[in-house]
Amino acid sequence: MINDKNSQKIVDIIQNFARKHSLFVLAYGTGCGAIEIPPTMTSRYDAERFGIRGAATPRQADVLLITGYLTTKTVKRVIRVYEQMQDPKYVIGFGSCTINGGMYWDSYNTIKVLDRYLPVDIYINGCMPRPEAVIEGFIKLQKKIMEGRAEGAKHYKENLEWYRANQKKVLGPTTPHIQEYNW
Amino acid sequence: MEEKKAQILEKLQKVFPEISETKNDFPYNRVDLRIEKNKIPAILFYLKDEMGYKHLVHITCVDWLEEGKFEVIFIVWSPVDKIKVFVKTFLDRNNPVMDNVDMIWRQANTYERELREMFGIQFEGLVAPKEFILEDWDDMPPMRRDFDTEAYARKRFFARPGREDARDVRQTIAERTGEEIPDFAKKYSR
Amino acid sequence: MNIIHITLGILLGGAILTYFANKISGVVRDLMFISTIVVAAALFFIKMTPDTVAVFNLGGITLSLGMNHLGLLFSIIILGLAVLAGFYSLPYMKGKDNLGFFYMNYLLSIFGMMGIVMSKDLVSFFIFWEIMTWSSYLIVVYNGNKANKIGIKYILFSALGAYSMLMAIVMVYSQLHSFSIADLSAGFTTMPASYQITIALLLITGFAVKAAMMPLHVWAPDAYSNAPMSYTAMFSGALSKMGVYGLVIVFVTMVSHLPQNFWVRETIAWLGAITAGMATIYAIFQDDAKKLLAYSSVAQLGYIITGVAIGTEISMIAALMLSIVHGMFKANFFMVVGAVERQAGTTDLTVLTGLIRKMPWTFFSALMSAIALAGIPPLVGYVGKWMLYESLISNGNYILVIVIFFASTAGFLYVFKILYSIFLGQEEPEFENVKEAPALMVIPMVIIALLLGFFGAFPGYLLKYIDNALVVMGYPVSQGKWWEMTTLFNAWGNKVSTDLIMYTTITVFVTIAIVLFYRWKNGRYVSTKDISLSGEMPKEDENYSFKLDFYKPFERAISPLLRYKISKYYNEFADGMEAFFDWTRRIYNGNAQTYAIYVITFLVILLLIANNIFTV
Amino acid sequence: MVGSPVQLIAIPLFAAFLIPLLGKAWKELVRITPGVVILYLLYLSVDLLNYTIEHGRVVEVIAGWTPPWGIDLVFSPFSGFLATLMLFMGLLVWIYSYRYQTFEDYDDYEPTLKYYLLLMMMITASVGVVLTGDIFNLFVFIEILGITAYGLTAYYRHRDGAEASFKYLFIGSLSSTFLLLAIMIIYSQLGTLNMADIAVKAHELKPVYKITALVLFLVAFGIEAEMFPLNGWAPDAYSQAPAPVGAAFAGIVVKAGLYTVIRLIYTLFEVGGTYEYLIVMGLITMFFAEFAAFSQTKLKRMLAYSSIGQMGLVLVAFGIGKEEGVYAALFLMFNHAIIKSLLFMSGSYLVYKSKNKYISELNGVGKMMPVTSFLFALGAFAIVGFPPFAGFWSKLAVLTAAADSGMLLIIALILSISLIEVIYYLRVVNRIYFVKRDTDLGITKPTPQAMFSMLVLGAIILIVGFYPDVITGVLHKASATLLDKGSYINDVLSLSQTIN
Amino acid sequence: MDFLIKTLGAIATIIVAFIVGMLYMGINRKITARVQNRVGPPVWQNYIDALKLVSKKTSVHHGVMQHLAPAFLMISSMGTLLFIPILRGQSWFPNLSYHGDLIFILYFMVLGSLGMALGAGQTGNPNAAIGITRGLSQMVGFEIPWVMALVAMMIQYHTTSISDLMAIQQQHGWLMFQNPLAFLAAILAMLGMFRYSPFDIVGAPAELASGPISEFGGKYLGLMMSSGSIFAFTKLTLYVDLFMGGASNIVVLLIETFTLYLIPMLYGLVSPRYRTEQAIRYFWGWPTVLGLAALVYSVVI
Repeated sequence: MINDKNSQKIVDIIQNFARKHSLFVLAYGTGCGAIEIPPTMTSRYDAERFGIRGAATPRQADVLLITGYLTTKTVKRVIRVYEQMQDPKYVIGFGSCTINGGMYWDSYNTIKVLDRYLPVDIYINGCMPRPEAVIEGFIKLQKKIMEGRAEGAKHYKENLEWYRANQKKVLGPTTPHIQEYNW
Repeated sequence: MEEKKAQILEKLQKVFPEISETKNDFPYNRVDLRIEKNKIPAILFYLKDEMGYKHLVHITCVDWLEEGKFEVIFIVWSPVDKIKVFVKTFLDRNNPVMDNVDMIWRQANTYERELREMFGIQFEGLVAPKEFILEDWDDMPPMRRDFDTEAYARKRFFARPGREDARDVRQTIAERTGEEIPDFAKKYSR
Repeated sequence: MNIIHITLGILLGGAILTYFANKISGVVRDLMFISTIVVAAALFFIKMTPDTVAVFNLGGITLSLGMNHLGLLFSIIILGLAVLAGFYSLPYMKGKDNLGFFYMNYLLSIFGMMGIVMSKDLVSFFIFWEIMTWSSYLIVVYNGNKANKIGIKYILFSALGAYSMLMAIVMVYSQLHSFSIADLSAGFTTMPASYQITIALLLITGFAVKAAMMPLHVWAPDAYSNAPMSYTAMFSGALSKMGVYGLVIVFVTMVSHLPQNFWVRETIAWLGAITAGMATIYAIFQDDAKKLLAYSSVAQLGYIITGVAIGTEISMIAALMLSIVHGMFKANFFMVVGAVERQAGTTDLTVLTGLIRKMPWTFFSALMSAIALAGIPPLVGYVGKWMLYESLISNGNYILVIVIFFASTAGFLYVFKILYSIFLGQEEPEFENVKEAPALMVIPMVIIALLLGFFGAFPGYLLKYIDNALVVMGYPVSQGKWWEMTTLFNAWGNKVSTDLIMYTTITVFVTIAIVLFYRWKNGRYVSTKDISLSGEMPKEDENYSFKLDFYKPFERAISPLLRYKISKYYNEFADGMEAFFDWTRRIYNGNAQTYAIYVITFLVILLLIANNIFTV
Repeated sequence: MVGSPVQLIAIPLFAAFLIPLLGKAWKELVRITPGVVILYLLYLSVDLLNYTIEHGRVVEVIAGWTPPWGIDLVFSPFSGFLATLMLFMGLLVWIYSYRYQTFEDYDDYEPTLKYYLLLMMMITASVGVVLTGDIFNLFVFIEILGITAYGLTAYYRHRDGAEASFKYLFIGSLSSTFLLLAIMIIYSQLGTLNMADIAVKAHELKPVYKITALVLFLVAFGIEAEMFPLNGWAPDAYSQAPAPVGAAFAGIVVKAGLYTVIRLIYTLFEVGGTYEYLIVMGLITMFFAEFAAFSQTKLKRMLAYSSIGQMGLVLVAFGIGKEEGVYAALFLMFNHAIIKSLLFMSGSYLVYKSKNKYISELNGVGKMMPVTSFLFALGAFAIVGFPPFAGFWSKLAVLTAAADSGMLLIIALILSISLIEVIYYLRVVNRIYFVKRDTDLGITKPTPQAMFSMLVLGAIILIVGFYPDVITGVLHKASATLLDKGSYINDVLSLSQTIN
Repeated sequence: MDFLIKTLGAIATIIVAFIVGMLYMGINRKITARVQNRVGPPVWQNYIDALKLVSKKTSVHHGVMQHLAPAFLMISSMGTLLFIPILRGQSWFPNLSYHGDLIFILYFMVLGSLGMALGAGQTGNPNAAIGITRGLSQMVGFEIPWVMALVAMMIQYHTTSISDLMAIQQQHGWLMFQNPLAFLAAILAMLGMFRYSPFDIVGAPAELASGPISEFGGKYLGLMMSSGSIFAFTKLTLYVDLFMGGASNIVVLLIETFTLYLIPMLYGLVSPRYRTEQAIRYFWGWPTVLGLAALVYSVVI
């Protein structure tokens, strides 16, 4: 029954519905944008209305929220965290630093284009984006999930070599022990 | 306060006649003095043990590119006098070597590591792992003023299309608002 | 010539032959050793009937040996463990020095224990007791580590116990002019009251040393942890039960006739409970697996002592049940630690880590023993504990229940600690080449582990023997009143169905396991180094397993209790005695004049007081 | 019956003086003769013992002067047992010391001659002490015994030995003085020196003389029996003497000393309070000796103090009185002779091996001298009373004897003392076997003859331990004999079984 | 046939427990949100979370114990549920309630903790192990007043069977009024049992990255959540059976259990977090005194 195509579609719809309404967010406080997360989650903006809640570890999280600039040192950890998350998983780039480097465009130790290194599903621009914008971004993501287009993880898996090459370039030759990513 | 500062300088000068330049005209509890680099451990020892300057606030460095010098500054503080003493010394920029002082304060080790990594100043006898903040760094120490950070960033990181002009934001703003750009900003902007 | 002669003869002869077989070759010695145990055990279990009697006459004293159901119960523990631990010790001890000596003492201590449970009179009881003591002592110091400290402590306390026992024996003799235990239990009430209580207390002291009761337990942790593990399995599993055996006899035949019956029982029960509590707390803070288990043994024996001391039917069943079960799981646990020691080379819990994938069978038996030790239901450890609680509650020892329960709950802490530290946590390159222990070591462990499960569902198979033993002790038949094959009852008629518990457990477990295994492919094994730790990754030489100060918060919470350590007082006493002895030594100062003065002074004093001391 | 008691004294005395002459003929005869003689004497003694156990005591009158005027020798099961024990120990000591290694000059003629001469005389005197029925004769034998013992103590001609010997001599001469004084008092008042006669006439003595004589006897014999505080000589003598001599002290000399005390109290004077005196002094001796033994750092001194402690226990057992007490005491004496000799013999080899007198230097000797160490450990286990070794049965006997008399406090004291014993003996055993040693001392084997005598002692320990009945019959008979004072007097004075 | 009905009854019990437990947790979230002046998630949010977790495409584990930890948890939650009576005097869900007594249940409830502890230990995550040590230490704390309360009731009515206690309460009125001290001690112990604030240091998200469950994701986390909700219902039912005389029908049961559930929840809402030793000392303070008083009270009665 499960292999039946129509049934699979129904199952997919149910699963996507569940995924959409239950987003566990790993807010990786990499940059100054992390300060926007508390108001988003607490009483003023209350993102929990939409089923969005914080997760403490990547194993439990669905969404990796990258809040701002990523130094070369941090990006290594971020990649690891992303790879530790369970499929399906989504990445939200947060603030202009993740889009084009923002004010760190000429910094010697900050990456500038996040989607070369990780499959970003949604970018939220602004420096910093307000909580309203963040929630807007989440709703966009939910829409994408429901439509079945939030396939960043799949994309990452398929283009792993490209991503790896990009990552290696930034992280340097001696960067060790990024786990083999084989699922 | 002023008298106390003067007393301190006087006392130090008595013990260390090599002190070349002193300054205590800051309105705060701050005294500056300059000394040769080989006298640094001695004066720091003296300050710590004899005069009660038990706390090392910071070790920092200024890159005098034009003069070809690094100026290393040791800031020490006495909880009794409530006065900061800035002990400064010049190093040759081409051969920045000086004595390690982490036997006086353990925490000096950390500052020295930072200076070593960011300015390339070698502290003789410093025992610490090679990498501190930068990982796999193979270029010039990045905090030196002759390090071209933009070129380095271009070389190493992807840039999103649309920023090819690489204009300084200040310039854009100046054009829009008619604001005057200060000279020092012009110097390194393209 | 009956089975008693044969069993004891085989064990004694086997011991001596094993020693000399060592001179021939290692294989002969091993064969000799294991065949001695197996043949003795097999003959014993096939041929032994409870009414067999053997009588010897030695030195004007009649030594009579016999067997009853109580003895039979303990023989099951002794010989059963001896066979399993015997097989285990062949690979475990391989390559160590002086193995002939070791195996000889091993067999001698089994000989002693079998003699004890067969003894029908006090002298033979004492003789076998002492044989057991010194043979076990020789094994405790066999390793040579701190032999003078640990060994002397063990033998000193053992001798203290043995001599208080001997004191009691000659006191009995002075009253009854007989050494027979039957005469003792018959004639106990005819003795003067002061003799009764003194004899009972002296005997309790003697047995409590072996059963490691509170103020007399200080030898136990060191001795248990210092002996080779293949023997400690016997030591903790069977040898300490000899103390329990003695206590059972004392409480049944003597204490129940005392006028101070109530107080003696309460005191010993409380001491047992405090032993359990304090030993548990100390076990929690041990960083060596052997030490931890040693303290745990002391704690478990505390429960048993409490059960024996309370002495109601159900508590006696509980105590005997706990004796058997403790023998099983603690022996198993020591074997596990021994296997780990042999394979990984250390028992330091702060060093060991992540052996579960290397030694799965060992882990399995450790897990089963741990669950049994903690007294968690489907396994058999639960049966004894349940009965102990029921007996304490129905007997009115309410506070005692709380203390015991505290000890038992705190027991989870060390159970988790030892399992976690050895088997779980991150894998370490140092232990990369560790392999599962040899089959001869694993099989006994797995057998015990499976038996723990089997008896958990059908405790009646054990309770049957206990019932027979209780009848010997003068209790009524308990089957049907306190238990059936798969059901336990308490004083108020409430029951627990062990088989249903087991079936429920298995059903739920299997169901959930199937659920988990459904879509097996989406689960994936990753190495224990791949953990989510702020994106940080342990390097090859880093191990993030949590090891040091394992229960620091608990230690902080409980710190007022840790302030008093009984060994401190013993040490102070010992120091004082030593100083005193040294002072007396100076009387002999090596000076001839002084000695002459002594002589003259003595003569003069004697002359002066002679009229007072000598009557013509 | 092949011989008579007098041969037991006459033959060795004669042999002792013959030894130098034989030595002139062939040097080896100096070594061999004593052994042959002792062996023969042992045969005689065992034979006599068998006879007396069946037929009662044998009294022999020397030179036809019947008691109470003449000198007589009494071979009762009691004295005969002690004599046999002494001769047996003498034989083993002889075997052990045959070309003993620590006699560095064992090939030299003169020291060897002296040694065997003195040993022979010592055995003679001891047997004499035990057998004689005449109190002055007793004095003479004790003097001989003392002199030979002084000589043997100083066998190693170095400073310590001489000092120990001097101490022994000093205290021993005090003993002789008191003894002579006591004999004088008796003779002056009663006009007799025969012990049986004294026992008969003792009630005629005025109390003041009787008490004075008793006290003098007690002190004099107490010195021989190592009673506290008269035993200052003993530890030095034991530890400075050569090992076989130490064994001989433990097995022979002390037994003779004890015998004198026992004979005095059980036969000579019937005075109330003596038994209690024995118990109290025995306990005090035991306590102080064991405490001192506990704090010793040298092995042989430890053994010496332990030996004194055991003697205290024997005194306690004798003080308990009754047949059980005497039986226990005799059993203890037997065990002490066997075990302590074994400990001295094996212990001195261990000490010799580790080149150091200290216990702390014995680490790991067990690896290098397995058999000797095993025998030492066996002795240690036996003497602290672990079953199934010989010491257990004697300890049990003492305790049951005390229990029969209701002396529970004494039992408790004995047992607590045993705890101390356990500690200091097993401490040594631990060091020998279980404490690792860094340096390898190489293997030194005891001479076969030493090994033989140690093995014999070990075998006896095991045999008695597993089957004590081999010895208990004799002991019961002996203790019954000692207690039967009336028959002793009767036998001696009426000469019922006299040989002449 | 009888067996079949019983099995179906057991399954139904478990399903009801799951649904109710999840619902309570949802209500908890909602109420928490309202107290914090938020709208909060819908009450069915937990079902969605569970569904999402189970429908995760991947889930990693670090070894067999982590794989089996949910099974151990389920044994103790489902097993305990089956061994306690759900409804009083009804033949609907008797399950196995006559085959176990209180002491058995006390111990059976711990099996899950041990399995969970081992599973968490297997992950190799230090946070997990630290959380476990804290949890076990805290358990030693609250078990003392809890056992005291139970023993007090056992000796008051001379039974260790829950069904008997329920029947007795029919005659004498609720135990929470018969022995209020025991009830208070048990309720205070319950605060620790639910591990809500202030006793939530075990899985403190900010300090320990959610502690023991930090390596559990996907279906493992989903099963553990389900087990937790079943266990919550089990514990509540046990308390209702013991102190409130059980429930005669499902509506009463829901009301009573929810009332009880409010206690730890509301207490948690207004409490900051205790450190472990503070928590232990808390439980060994007044709750234990109350427990002792309850013991004395029931002996005197």
